[in-house]
Amino acid sequence: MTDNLFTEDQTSVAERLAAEALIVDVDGFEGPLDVLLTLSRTQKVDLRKISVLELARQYLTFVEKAKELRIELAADYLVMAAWLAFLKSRLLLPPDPSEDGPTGEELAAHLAFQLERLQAMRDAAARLMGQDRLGRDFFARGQSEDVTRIRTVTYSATLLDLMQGYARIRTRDEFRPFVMDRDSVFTMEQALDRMRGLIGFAGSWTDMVSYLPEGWGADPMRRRSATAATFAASLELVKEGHLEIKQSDSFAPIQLRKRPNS
Amino acid sequence: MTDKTEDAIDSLFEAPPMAEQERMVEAVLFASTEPVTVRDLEHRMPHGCDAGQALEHLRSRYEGRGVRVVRVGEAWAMRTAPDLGFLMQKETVETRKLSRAAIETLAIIAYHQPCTRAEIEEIRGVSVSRGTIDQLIEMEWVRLGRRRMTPGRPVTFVVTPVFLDHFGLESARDLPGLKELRAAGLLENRPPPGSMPLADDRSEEDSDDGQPELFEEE
Amino acid sequence: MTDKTEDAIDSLFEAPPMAEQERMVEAVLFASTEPVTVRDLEHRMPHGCDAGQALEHLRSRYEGRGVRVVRVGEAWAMRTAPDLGFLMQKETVETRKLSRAAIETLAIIAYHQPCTRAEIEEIRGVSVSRGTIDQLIEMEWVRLGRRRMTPGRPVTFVVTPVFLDHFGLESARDLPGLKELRAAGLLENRPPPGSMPLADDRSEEDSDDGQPELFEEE
Repeated sequence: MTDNLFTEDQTSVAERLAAEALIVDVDGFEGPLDVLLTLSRTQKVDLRKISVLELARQYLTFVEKAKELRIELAADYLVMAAWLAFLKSRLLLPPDPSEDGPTGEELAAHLAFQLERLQAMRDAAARLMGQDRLGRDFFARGQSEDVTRIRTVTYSATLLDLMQGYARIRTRDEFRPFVMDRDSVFTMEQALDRMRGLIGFAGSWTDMVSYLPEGWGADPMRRRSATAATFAASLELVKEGHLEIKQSDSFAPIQLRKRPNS
Repeated sequence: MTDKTEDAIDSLFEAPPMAEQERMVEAVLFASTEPVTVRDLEHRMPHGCDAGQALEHLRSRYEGRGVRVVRVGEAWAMRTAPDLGFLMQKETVETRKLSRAAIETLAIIAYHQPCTRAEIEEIRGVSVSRGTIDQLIEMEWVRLGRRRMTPGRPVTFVVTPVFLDHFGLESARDLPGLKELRAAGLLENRPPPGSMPLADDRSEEDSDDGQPELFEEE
Repeated sequence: MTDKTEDAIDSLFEAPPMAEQERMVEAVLFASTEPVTVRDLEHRMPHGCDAGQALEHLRSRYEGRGVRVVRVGEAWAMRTAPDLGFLMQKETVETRKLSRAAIETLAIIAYHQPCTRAEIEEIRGVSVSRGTIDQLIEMEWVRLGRRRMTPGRPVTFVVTPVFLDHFGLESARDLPGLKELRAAGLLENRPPPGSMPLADDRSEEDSDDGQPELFEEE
């Protein structure tokens, strides 16, 4: 293989170095447009006279380099690379009259416009920040007047307060998993309270189901909750030594009775 | 003028002209949060300035104006002329943060107007005390709209131009929707600036005056 | 002078002489740290006063002084002369450090206003991250403008009087370099030919209820 097979890659040393520096610093860039703008500076011309073809080539080199160095580029960098490859082919090949859509020149002109506009906005931002500024270069009255005053109270609220207030209400539903629906829930504490009052009368083995609170037996959801709570409460009472519990077989009724000596 | 006997080194740092010194004293007195002493003035001004003299010039310049240069103990300050105190009444406004209940009620009216009291309660999930809406009406942020043509013909509430003005909105329809709020990061669960209590203070409302029409939509 | 044909009742409430009106405006502007609108001035001054004219007199009186009368949007304020900032180290307030993204976003809003989120993203070539616009709104430098009357009716952003005051601008038309940028065609909203991967303006196209799902992910 001869070197001139890679004419496309025969860029100057300086350019290569620049591309490497870009890659190392890729986290510092704000997306592909930012990279393109930085690359365009190596052309050292007015952005209006920039060679988009050259720029596309530089960018594609940049992406290739990144791949070689196994640097993960975000998807939008790759999308841009694909688009620039397409643009490059449009610019290099003679226009196909049968093809619809914008010409390579139009696309290139728009890209140049975008770069110029981004640069212009950055310059404008820098000029804006360099303006004389309140509290830094010029100042407002420092002291409030101590004239005798009629005191009136006004209430203030900012737009953020308002929007956040609204957001808080409208998203309350999203947080519902954290707020249990208490309607059909019989808590263990409730069951425990109930059982403590009842076990005094449980001298003989009795089915646990008979300890369910009134009105909780019919609706399946309520029955489930009450049964679970009552069972848990029963275990707790067994642990405390107030109750005995037995089940003769799997799925057989669970029976309870008061511990004789308690 | 006897100061002209200064030595050669001092003349290298010649003081600015008196008119310039006067400007400096003017700016410092204006911006300072408290009265400033002559010593402090000279400390701030370039080397060789005569703050005392500049103050005298400034004082006579403001004679008869709406603002005066006055001596406060050992220090100097600028004050509005006493005869114009009547103009200053507006400065006496004390601002307080609106309660969370009021903000939420206001937000619902702004987003859903025209909106009845029952609708506000349904959205907030708690009753709205009469005082909350009264307060918003008194502030001229909310006013009565048309009655709703439903049974009971309930009154509706809408926001006012004063409201739009205060919140810098052109119209209530310019308020961003939920998705936009989320996109702007406004739905993050963080305390708003000025931190309203995050604890649920709805109870403040619930007990209030026992609204009989609580959840009347049910 | 033609106003002398006013009827007898009006003459009972004759406005104070202009010199006096100027003193009043001076006192009010002096006492207030915030800019005061002409309407507000006239509201406070006695019946028949011409605050606008008094302001003009006052403004030229303060020309070249250590304190200046400046216009901020529709309002007026007194501010120290920028060349004397060096005297004010004690009063200097640290402004919150803004990220580069926030600064650029601010500039884009200022120069292109009213400006949608999609337009900001198209110009910067990246999505606007959460909290950027939020921060600018919180600083009261940016507020919501009218919704754009395009599909999706996206919200727009504009700069506020607080922004103008902070950067010493009379109006958004006085932004540095605005004319040149406009002449160079750099403030035009030029649509990309065909479709481009850069210009992700979904918010302009989405159209359900004006609440486009925007760039949820970072």
